[in-house]
Amino acid sequence: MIQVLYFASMKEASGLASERIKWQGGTLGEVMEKVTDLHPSISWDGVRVALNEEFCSGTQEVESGDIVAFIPPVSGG
Amino acid sequence: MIQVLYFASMKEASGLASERIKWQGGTLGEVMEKVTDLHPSISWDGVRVALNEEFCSGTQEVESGDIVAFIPPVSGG
Amino acid sequence: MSTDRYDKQVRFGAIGKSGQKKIREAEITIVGCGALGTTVAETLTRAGAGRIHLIDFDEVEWSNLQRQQLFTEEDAEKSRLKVEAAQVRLEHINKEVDIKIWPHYTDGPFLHKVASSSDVIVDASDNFDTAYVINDVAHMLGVPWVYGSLSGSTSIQMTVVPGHNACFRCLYETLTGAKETCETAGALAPAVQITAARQTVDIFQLITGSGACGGIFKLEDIWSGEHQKIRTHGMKNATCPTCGSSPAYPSFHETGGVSVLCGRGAVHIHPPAHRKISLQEGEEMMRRMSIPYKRTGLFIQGELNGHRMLLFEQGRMLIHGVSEPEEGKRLYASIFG
Amino acid sequence: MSTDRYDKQVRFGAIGKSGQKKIREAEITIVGCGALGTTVAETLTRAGAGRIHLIDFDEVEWSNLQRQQLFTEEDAEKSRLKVEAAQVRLEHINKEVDIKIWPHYTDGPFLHKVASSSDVIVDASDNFDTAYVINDVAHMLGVPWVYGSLSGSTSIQMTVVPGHNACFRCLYETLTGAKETCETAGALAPAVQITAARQTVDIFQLITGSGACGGIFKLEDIWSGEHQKIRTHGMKNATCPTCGSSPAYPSFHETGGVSVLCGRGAVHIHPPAHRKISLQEGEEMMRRMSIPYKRTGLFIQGELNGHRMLLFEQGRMLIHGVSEPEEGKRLYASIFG
Repeated sequence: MIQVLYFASMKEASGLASERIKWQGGTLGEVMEKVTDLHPSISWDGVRVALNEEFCSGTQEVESGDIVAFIPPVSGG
Repeated sequence: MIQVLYFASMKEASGLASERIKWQGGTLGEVMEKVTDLHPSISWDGVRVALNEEFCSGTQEVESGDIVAFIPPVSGG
Repeated sequence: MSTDRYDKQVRFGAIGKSGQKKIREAEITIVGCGALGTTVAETLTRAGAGRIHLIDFDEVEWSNLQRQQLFTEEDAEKSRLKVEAAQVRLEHINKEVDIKIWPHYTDGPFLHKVASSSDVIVDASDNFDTAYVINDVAHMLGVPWVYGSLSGSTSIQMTVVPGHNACFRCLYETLTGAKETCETAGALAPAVQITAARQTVDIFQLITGSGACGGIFKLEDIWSGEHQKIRTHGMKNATCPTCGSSPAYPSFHETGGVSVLCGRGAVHIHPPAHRKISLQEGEEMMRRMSIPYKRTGLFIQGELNGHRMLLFEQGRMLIHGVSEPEEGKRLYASIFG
Repeated sequence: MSTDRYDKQVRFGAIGKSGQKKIREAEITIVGCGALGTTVAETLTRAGAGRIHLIDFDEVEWSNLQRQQLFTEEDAEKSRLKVEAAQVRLEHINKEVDIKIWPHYTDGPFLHKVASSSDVIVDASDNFDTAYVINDVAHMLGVPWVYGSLSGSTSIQMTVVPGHNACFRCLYETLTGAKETCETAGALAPAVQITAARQTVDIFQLITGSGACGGIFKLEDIWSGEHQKIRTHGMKNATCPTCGSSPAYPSFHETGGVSVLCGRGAVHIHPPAHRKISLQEGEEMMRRMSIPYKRTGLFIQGELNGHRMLLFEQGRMLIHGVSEPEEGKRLYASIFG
C-alpha cells in the first residue's frame, strides 16, 4: 500500500484529499498511470510530485509504505 | 530509535525542537525517564503525551520508529 | 454594488451558495478580544457572518498592538475598551454584520446567557480558567466550541462537539504547575494567525456542515516547523464531570474572584454572584466618598489613592498600578466594603 | 508611552532585543497588496519593521474585502488605490514604520530599483509571471525572497536564498496548461492567513539570522488538514538560467504587455520599456483629444468610449469594462498610437 495525497485542483478532480492504493512496486511514473486510471479527469499540466516529502522525477522507485503528494500549480495571492 | 518532539516550554528547557533517541523498547513512562536524564531541567507539570499522533498514558508501549510528542500546557490568546 | 462581495468564498466548493447563506445566518460568540479574538472576529466579519458577540472587559494597551489586529495607536493612547474599538473597526469593514459587544468578565451564568442562541462558541481567552467555563457552558447548551491557544511560536487548536468528542476537561482533568503564558515566552503574531486560521476553518465547517472537524488536537511550532494532528478519542472519560453521563459542570458555578492581568500591573476584581453593583450605585458611592470620576456609557472611570480604576456594570472593577491581588481587594473594599 | 510596545516579541527567545533591533532596521519589499500583501504588511508594521515598500497598481474592489485585511467598505466604494488605502491604515497602526508605496506594474527593472536596498523581497502577487520576475531580480541582487501562493484552501510557501536553495525556476522550468487561480477555486481567508504567517516567520528568520528557513516547500490544505514539508534540494538545476553558473535572468528582460485582470472585466496595459509616457504627456494627449479626465497625484482618470481608464506614470493604463486584451490594445492605441 502507498498513500497518495491530492492537492488543489487534483483534490477536486479526484474528489479526495488522500487515498491508499495497493502497490507491488514500480516507479513514480507508474503511480501516475495508476492514478490516471482511477481518476481519468485529472490533468497533469504543471503538476509536481513529492515522494516522502522530497521533490522527485517520474523515474524514482516507489515502495510500499511511501507517501506520494501531487501538487498542481497554484496561483493566487 | 524513536523520534521525540518538544513543544513550548519543553523546547526551551531541552534547547531542541526534536531529537532521535536510541530505543530498545519500553513504556511511555520510561521514555519520560530517559528524557529527564537527558534534560534534567524539564518540568513535567501538566504535560500531555502523544504517541504517533494519539494521546496516550504512561503505560503505553513504545516501539522503535515511533514518534513521541510532549505538550506542556500553553495559555495565551 | 456588493453583489460579488463574497464571490471568492462562494466559489470554494465546500462552502458554495448554500454555505454562504448559512454563514450569513450564523450567530457566533467569541470569548476574548485579544490577539485571537480580533483575528477571528475580523475574518468572520469579512466572511459575512450574521451576528458576532464579543466579550472582553479589558482596554487596549500599547503592548497589544504587535499582534491584535483591529487596534490602532489611537486606541492604545485613549485606553479604549477593546470591544468598543473592535466594534468601530468591524463596522467599517462590513456593516451588514451585527456586532454585539459585552465588556464583561466571562463567568458561567453570563456566558450561558450571551451564547444561548449561538451556533458556535470560540475560546479566544488567554487563560485555562475561561476554557473550563466555556467547556461547561458549551456542554450545557449542546453547542460546539472551538479552543485555541498560543505561546511564543506554539499554536494549539481543537474543536469539541458535545456528545462526540473528548472534552477539554477529559484532556485536562486537573492543571497544576507552571503554565507557559504569553508573559514568559512572548507571543508571535504568525502563531496567532495560524491558530486563528484553524479556528476559523472549524467555525466554517461547523456552520456549513461540511468537513469533519472535532476530535483533533492540532499543534504546530511555526518557528521550527514541527507539526502534529493528535487524535483525542482515547482521552474520552465516561465519568467526566462535564461531558460524562452525570455532568456537574463544576466550572459553571465558580464565583468571581480576583485576577491579576497579564503583564500590566493591573488587577481585575469581579465580585461574587450574589453581590451585583449597578453603575448607578457605583456612581452614588463615588460621589459620597468624593472620589473624582467620569461616567461613560459602559463604565465609570475614577481615581483612588493615585490608581486609575474602571468600574463596570455588576461591580467588576479594573485597578491600574497594582500588581498584588490583595492590594486590589483592599482598594475595592475601601469603596464597597 | 510605547516602551513595551514590542514586549511580547522581544520575550520570544529567538528574536530577543537584538532581533528586535534588526527588525527595526530592516527594509522589506512586498510585491502585491492583495490578500497576502495586506496581511504580511500589517504584521510587519505591527512588528516594528524599519521600511516597507508596497507595490501594486490595482484598486480596492468589493470582492477583495472578504480576505484583504487592511481595506474597508469605504475603500471599495471610492475605488481607492490599494497601496494608498493600505498606507493610511498602516500609519494608524504604527507611525514609526516608513511605508513607501508604488502604484506600479512589477517588471524587472522597476523591481530592481525599488528593492535594491531591501533585506527581503516578498512575493504577494497573484500570478506566476511575477514570481519569475522576483526570482530573477532576487538572484541579481543576491537578496532572499519569500514565495507564497494560495487557492481555495490550499497554501504554498517557500523561501529561496540565492546561492543556497533550488530557485523558483529550478522547480518550475516551464509552466504550461491550466493553472488553478482564485478565479476558479475561490480563496479562503484562513488559507491566506496561514500562507502569510509562514511568509512572515521566514522574514523574521532571515532578518534576525536565527532559524533555518529556505529550501522547504510548505504545503497545506487547511480544510482537509493535509500537510507536507517538501525538501527542494533535489530540484536544484546547475544550468538554471536564474541560479545556475551562467545566469541569463530571462524574466528580467521581458518587456511590458497586456494582462487581463482576475475576474474584473478589466485590462491592464504596460507599454514596452523603450516607450515611457509621463503623466504630463498623458494629460497633454487627453486634452488634445478632448477626453474628459481628472488628474490626481498618482494617476489620471479619464473616460473613453464609455470605459473608465486610469493612466499611471510611465504609460501604464488600466481600462475597465473590457475583458479582451485586443480591445484594450485598440483603445490604448487610439490615444497613444
